[in-house]
Amino acid sequence: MNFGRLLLTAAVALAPAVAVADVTLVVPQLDEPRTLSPDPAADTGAYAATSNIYSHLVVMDWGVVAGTPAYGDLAESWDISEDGSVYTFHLHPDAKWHDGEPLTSEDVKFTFDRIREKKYPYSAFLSGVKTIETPDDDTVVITLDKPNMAFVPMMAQAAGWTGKIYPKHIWESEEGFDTGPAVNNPIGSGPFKFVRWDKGVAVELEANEDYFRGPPKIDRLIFRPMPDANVARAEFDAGQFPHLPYDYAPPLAEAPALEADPSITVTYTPSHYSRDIQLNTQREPLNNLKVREAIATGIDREMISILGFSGTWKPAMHANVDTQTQWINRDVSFPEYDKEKAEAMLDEAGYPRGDGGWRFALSVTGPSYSDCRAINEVLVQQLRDIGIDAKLEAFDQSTWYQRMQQRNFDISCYFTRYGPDPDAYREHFGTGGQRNFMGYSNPEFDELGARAVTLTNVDERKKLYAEMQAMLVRDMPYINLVNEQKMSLSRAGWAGFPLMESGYNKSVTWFGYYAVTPPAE
Amino acid sequence: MTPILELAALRMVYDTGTGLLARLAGRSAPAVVAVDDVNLRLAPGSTLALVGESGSGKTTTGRIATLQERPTGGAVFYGGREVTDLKGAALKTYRRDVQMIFQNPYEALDPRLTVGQSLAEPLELHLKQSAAERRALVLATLEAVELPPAAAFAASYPANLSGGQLQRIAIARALITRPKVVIADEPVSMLDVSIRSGVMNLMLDLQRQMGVSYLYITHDLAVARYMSDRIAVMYLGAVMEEGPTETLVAHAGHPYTRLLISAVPDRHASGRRDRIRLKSDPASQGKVPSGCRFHPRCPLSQPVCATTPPPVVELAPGHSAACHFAPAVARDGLAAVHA
Amino acid sequence: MRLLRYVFYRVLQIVPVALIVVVINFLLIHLAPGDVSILLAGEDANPEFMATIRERYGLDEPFLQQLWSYLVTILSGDFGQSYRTGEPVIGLIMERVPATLLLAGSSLAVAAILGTAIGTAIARRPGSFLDTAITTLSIALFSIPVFWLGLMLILFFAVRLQLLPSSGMITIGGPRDGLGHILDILWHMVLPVAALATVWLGQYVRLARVSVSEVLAESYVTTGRAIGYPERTIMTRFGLRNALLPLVTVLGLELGLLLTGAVLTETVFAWPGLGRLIYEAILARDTPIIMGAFVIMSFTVMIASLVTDILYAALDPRVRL
Amino acid sequence: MGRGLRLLRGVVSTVPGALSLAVVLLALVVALAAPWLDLADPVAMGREVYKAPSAAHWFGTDNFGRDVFSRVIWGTRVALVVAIGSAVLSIVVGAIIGAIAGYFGGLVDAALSRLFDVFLLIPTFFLVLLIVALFGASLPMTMFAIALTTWPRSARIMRSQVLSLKSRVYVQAALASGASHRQVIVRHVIPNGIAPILTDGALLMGLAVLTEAGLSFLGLGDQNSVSWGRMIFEGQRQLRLAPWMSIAPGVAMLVLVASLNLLGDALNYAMNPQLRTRGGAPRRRGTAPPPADEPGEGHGAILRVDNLSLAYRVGRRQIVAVDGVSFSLSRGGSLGIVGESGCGKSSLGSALLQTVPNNADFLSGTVSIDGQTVLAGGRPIARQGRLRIDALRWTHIATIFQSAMNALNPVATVERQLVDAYRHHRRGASRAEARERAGAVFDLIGVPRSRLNAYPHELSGGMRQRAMIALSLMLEPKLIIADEPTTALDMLIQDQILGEIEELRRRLGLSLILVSHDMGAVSETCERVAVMYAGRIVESAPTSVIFSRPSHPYTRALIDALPDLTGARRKLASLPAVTDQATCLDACRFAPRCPHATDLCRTVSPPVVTLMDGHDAECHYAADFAPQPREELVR
Repeated sequence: MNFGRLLLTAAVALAPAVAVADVTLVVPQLDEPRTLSPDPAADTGAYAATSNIYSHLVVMDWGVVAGTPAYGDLAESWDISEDGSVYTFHLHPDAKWHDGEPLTSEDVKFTFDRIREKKYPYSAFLSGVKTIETPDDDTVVITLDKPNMAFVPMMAQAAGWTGKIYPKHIWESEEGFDTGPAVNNPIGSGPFKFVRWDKGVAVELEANEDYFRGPPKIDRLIFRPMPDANVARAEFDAGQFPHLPYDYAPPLAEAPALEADPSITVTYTPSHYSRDIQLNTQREPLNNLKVREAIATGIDREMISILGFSGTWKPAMHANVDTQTQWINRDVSFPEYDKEKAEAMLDEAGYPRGDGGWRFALSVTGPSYSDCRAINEVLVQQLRDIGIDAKLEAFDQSTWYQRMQQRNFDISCYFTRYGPDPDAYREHFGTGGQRNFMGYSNPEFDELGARAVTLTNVDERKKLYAEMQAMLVRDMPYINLVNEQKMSLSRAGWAGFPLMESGYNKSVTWFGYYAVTPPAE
Repeated sequence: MTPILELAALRMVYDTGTGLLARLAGRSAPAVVAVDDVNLRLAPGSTLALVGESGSGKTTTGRIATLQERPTGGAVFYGGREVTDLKGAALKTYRRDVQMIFQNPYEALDPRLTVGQSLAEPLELHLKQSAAERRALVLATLEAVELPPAAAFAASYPANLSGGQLQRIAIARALITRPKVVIADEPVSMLDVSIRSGVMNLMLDLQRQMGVSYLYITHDLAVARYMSDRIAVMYLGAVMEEGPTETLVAHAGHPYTRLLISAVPDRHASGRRDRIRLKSDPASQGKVPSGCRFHPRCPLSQPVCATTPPPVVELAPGHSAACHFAPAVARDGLAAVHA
Repeated sequence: MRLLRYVFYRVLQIVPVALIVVVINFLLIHLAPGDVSILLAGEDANPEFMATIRERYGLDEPFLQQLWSYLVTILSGDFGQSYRTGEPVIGLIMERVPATLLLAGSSLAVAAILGTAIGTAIARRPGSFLDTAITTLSIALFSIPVFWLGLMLILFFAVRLQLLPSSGMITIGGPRDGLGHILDILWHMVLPVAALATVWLGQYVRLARVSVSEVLAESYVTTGRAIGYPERTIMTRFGLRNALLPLVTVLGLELGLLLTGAVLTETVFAWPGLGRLIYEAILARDTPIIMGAFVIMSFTVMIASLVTDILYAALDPRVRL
Repeated sequence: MGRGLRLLRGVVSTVPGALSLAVVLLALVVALAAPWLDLADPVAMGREVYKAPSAAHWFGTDNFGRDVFSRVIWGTRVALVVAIGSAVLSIVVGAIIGAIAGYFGGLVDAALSRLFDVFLLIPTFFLVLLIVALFGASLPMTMFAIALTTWPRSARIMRSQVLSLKSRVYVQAALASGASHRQVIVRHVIPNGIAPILTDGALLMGLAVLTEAGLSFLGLGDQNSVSWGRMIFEGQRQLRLAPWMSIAPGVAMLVLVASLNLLGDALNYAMNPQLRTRGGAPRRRGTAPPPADEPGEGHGAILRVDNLSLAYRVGRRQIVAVDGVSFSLSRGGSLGIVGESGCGKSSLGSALLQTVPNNADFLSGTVSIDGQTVLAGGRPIARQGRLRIDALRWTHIATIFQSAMNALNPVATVERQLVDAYRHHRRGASRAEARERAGAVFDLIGVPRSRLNAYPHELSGGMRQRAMIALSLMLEPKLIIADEPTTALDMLIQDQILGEIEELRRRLGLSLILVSHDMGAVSETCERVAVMYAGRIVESAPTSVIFSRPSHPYTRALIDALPDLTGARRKLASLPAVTDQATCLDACRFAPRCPHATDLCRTVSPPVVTLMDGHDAECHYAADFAPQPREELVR
């Protein structure tokens, strides 16, 4: 008999007077937040909690794979001018701050202005904004300097991390979003209100009964930093929390057993991400295209899929993922695995096997996600098989990210995003793109990307994006490996988690728990 | 006649090594005066016995004589030359001439080396000889210390030998370089009674043959009498009395010497002696009593003894004692000064 | 009075040791590859922050001056800020101490009491089959990597049998106060304490066995037997009483080892203590926390050894000289 | 070389020692031979993932389809590289620095010792962790960091070795005979001092393996080598699917580390064999019921010993320490038992008290104390499960032990020990009564009562011995056995205490057995003397008789070997030393050393010859020697 259950039974037996018990949802997350103000800097630990505390202008969740590129959060709806350069957002009239103040268009303008002024990460998605106007409390008019078809989808997709709307009356007097008492005592307008943050233990939120979409079904939402997947898994098994996010997905080899368990719901969610490797094209010898091609030829994706993902993540041969049926160019592919050929290419590139059979040494790194770790393990072995003295280098998430930004790496596992709008290519591969750590710079590519985003005709856009994909395969700053497919677990009866279809378009963001419903009594 | 070895006004003070911290904490121990103004002369070919209890400074005196330790004050003369600060080759030569025998025979030899190897060591250090010459000398010395068959002993390891045999080998090692002086520190005290006498006799025989001088350190006055020509009695770092052996034993002028004599059981009669009850147990080296250092235990102690250090009184030529009442004690023994 | 003086003396002795620990830490930072200010400030720190750090630690000053400032900073309890959270290290560490104390303390109590009992029991028959067997077993026990033992316990009791919780200190959403809370914590403690205590048990069995049998060989024990005390009295009044002395000393000296075990155990069982903090700091390369933990642990061990020494002095009249 | 072999024999003579040595050697062989063994490539990945152990994969495969068995074997290599690397580094550095500290002493030593202290206090694992975290994780760095934290341990051992060797006579002798410091260190100090460091090396290796594993487990291991710690780290995530991934390397590590620790232990025991069996509680011996024909309390001699034999088991050998000893002691009488080291006199003392060590067996003998038999036919007498000797202890028979330094419990005051003993035997006696008695006893022996509150270590040697005497007198025993009560004391104190014992005996009418090596000490204290040689009483007689008419050549030699302070100086007699005292049973055991031995002595055991009432000697020629004056016998 499980002791916890015993306790619970005892508690229930002893307390019949308590009418309805609070519904508490505990969610594990990998990292501890640095702060609870996520806009000023990358802070992987802060996104989940703040996405439930703050609201956003427009948002997106995993429903994107079902075809919805973006939907409104604070914005009930929006109009786009004919030429695609003026966006008029109509805000939800009932939206209120947690301190009771009404939320107005001024708050949106204030937040966006400051983001642009301080060059916070979200400013990348506001770069084409010419003016922000607030004709009335519920209307925000954003004028772009040129048409941008990706404007709303990209804002929506980035809102999962940053682009929170901050209350003007709290922050106006502060220098930036990283100073003042509200940094770690956030006042938002989202479905949950901040209660407390026990450092190292948990961030605790409670239901916002005045939420403009109606109160959530969860009374208490707790985020527990838990760097260790085993622990998270054990706690899930022990019934400590009903949902095991994909970050903690157990080894895929366990899937059959889990699926057979009636008390567990296994959810697979394809995504618009791939797993790939970014190559630092500014470092010897990866600056040599021949070397990159040889590496691409030396990689056995099938083996990666089998060893890393029990064959469930399909190899990705093109410069896109399978969910992006509309945009994917299946005519250009990365080279097929051919070990001998890869070796020959390296010989040709001027890197014959030397001392100890090694051609050259390089390090392989990646984020701390278990899928990247698995890929790297296999990858290192495959690289070593073709005579590259590859070594693993592991860092925690934020350190890894810093090093990527500093372009202090050789090869890194990465997760390129191809949706919700194909304009994402520019972010990854455009010169100076936010996620272009490879140092890839191709003016032709940049030019095509810039043009494609302004086109309102879908077929024309498609053609340009096909061309861009061909360039990526040709220049090979990155090598696509496998299609991502999220696996997450939940206890039977629970619904509305962001990866579940029941959560699509309702959960608010990738990290949103607004749509979650507990099992019926 | 020039003494072969002379210790003049020797003084040895040990700083007990308490650090600054200890002193800050008030834990400093006073310096230990191990040897306090000791004057001794060893005539060539003779034996001087240094007698005393533990803490009397006799062993320290011996170590200074071999220059294993350098005195804090005073000087060591060898053959009339001062050697106190000898270094280098001169010191090595001195060491060849002044050897030492230690108390514990069981640790006397390196357990990893054969007896032959241990004996050859001083030869290798001091004499340029062929291996054959060296071996011949080793065997001859083993014969000399009455350990036949010499070859078998030379090949054996210390672990297989008895205490008596080991001490004979230790003596052999000390004498193999033909030294002029041997400092022997309680060489028989760890041996069984029936073995002791053999070792003592051996030492006497060798002295007769080689003319070596002994500084013989012992706690046992009877052993001292058996071995020596002269005796010096030490107590808490200082010499209490010194004189020709028989004179000193028969007419001791210091109460301490008298007490030592009375404490030696008569091994040949079963008669009972009258024991004198001592007033206290010995003081530690750390705090030497004022006045006469023996006065707290002395049965004859008078007020003057607590305040004034006694002079060295010459009782007869070559016989002196450091006691206010030395002549009386020499004459009447412990009955001398009854209040 | 003499005990007081002894205490004073021992406290004085700690000072240079503590200084050396801090100096070692300082040297490590300076010998480590990379700019010290980056190390202290974090890699993405902006130039202004780096400048503040350089000023605070006086990094532009001569080496000895730097050492001095560092000493002053550390000894005033300022261990810097965590890279990840920007929190003062000292606070982060202190928050975690109670959990570690609970885990390590309970394990130590179990191991020390049980180990001393078993060790004393086998010391009664040195060289017997039972003695050899248990001694060998106890050596095997303390040769077990504690984290591995933890995993095995989880595998068996939590995964296979589903009997006990495998991690954490409390049931989330469980009772937060009263008896229920205490029971809940106790329930979570079973496996980690079992792992830690098992390994330490080996240590204590052996220690007790060695020191008790050493004491039993002393002649005052023979005196006790000749006086006619029953063997039970001999064991307690003579054997254990005297054998406890070395045990207490070793307890103080081996605290570092014990803390090591605690850290690894906390890692396996996600026990929210110091070890867990260190583990997370390692994952994040949060050097200020690792360094702070090292210094604080060193100080802890020093203080513990001080306490055991004083305890020893109180137990053993011979020490107070 | 011989010593090494002996050590090896000592190690393999026990099961744990032999097993651990075998495991360590096997690990070495496996590690060296790994490349040539027919093993799967430890890093080669394959499609066969998560396969349970089978014939093809003995320990199964991991999540990448790698062969776990092969990885464990290759992991041995990493483990041993780390272990040997850090141990060697630690020992070399530690030995040199330790030797410097120990040899030069003074300030150098003080400074270095303080440094060792620091490292003793530092939680070293965290230092290693810090170093590896700061400088990057790699095998050489790991080894370096481990050695950095363990060298003080080697240094400390070397230092204490050097300190003890420095005062060793052969080192002093070498120095005194003119050898230089360097010569002495190279020739004598290092070769003799290295053994314990090497022994400790086994423990160091175990520690290093565990440390490396701990680091790997925290993710600070060398990312790119197959180490056991890393395998466990990786296996942790696969615990449900493939427990063998973490079980196999864990077991391997456990076995290797345990073997290293056991080996260190066995080496230690092989060097100090007595450590293994020392101490312990008295074992139960077969008992016998009280005989019917005993005189009973208050009747007969105070002590009667008949044909008492005691033997020690040492390894497989049996050493007879007391061999058929018979004597009796009249009430109020005193007997000195005299003999040289190893003659069995102390064993006899403890046999009478039944405080013999566990490896001693009573072969035969009957002992009765105050008319009550406590030993019959070599079996302790017990009634209703209680040993009879226990009832007599301290109330009838008490003892004064050889080394007073250790004969008193160091953690209790003298008074506490006296009071405890008193109240243990006088049930119902109040603490105050017991205190009063203790004070009275102190008065009796002339020690101020103020000293009662002292701890044993606060007393001088003489005082401590007096406290022991006081303890023995607490229950007014009828018989006291004093075993070398003055041996470690200075001459004047020795003399004092012997005098005090004698006086007390007379005053209190005690019976006394004084065990001593000193004929002289005994002569003045005891009425009778028994001389022991090789486990037997070879002569016993009233004291005056034994000095005037010694009838055994050994007795004569003992008397004549000691110099006198009175009379003419005469040449002392001496006996030859004999290394091996074992002689055949059918002979006089003194024959090999006896200057008068004849063929008869070497072939026939001598009878006990009674020369007069109360004077017996065990010699074929006792009757011939008895009338001769002493000096003439000895050449």
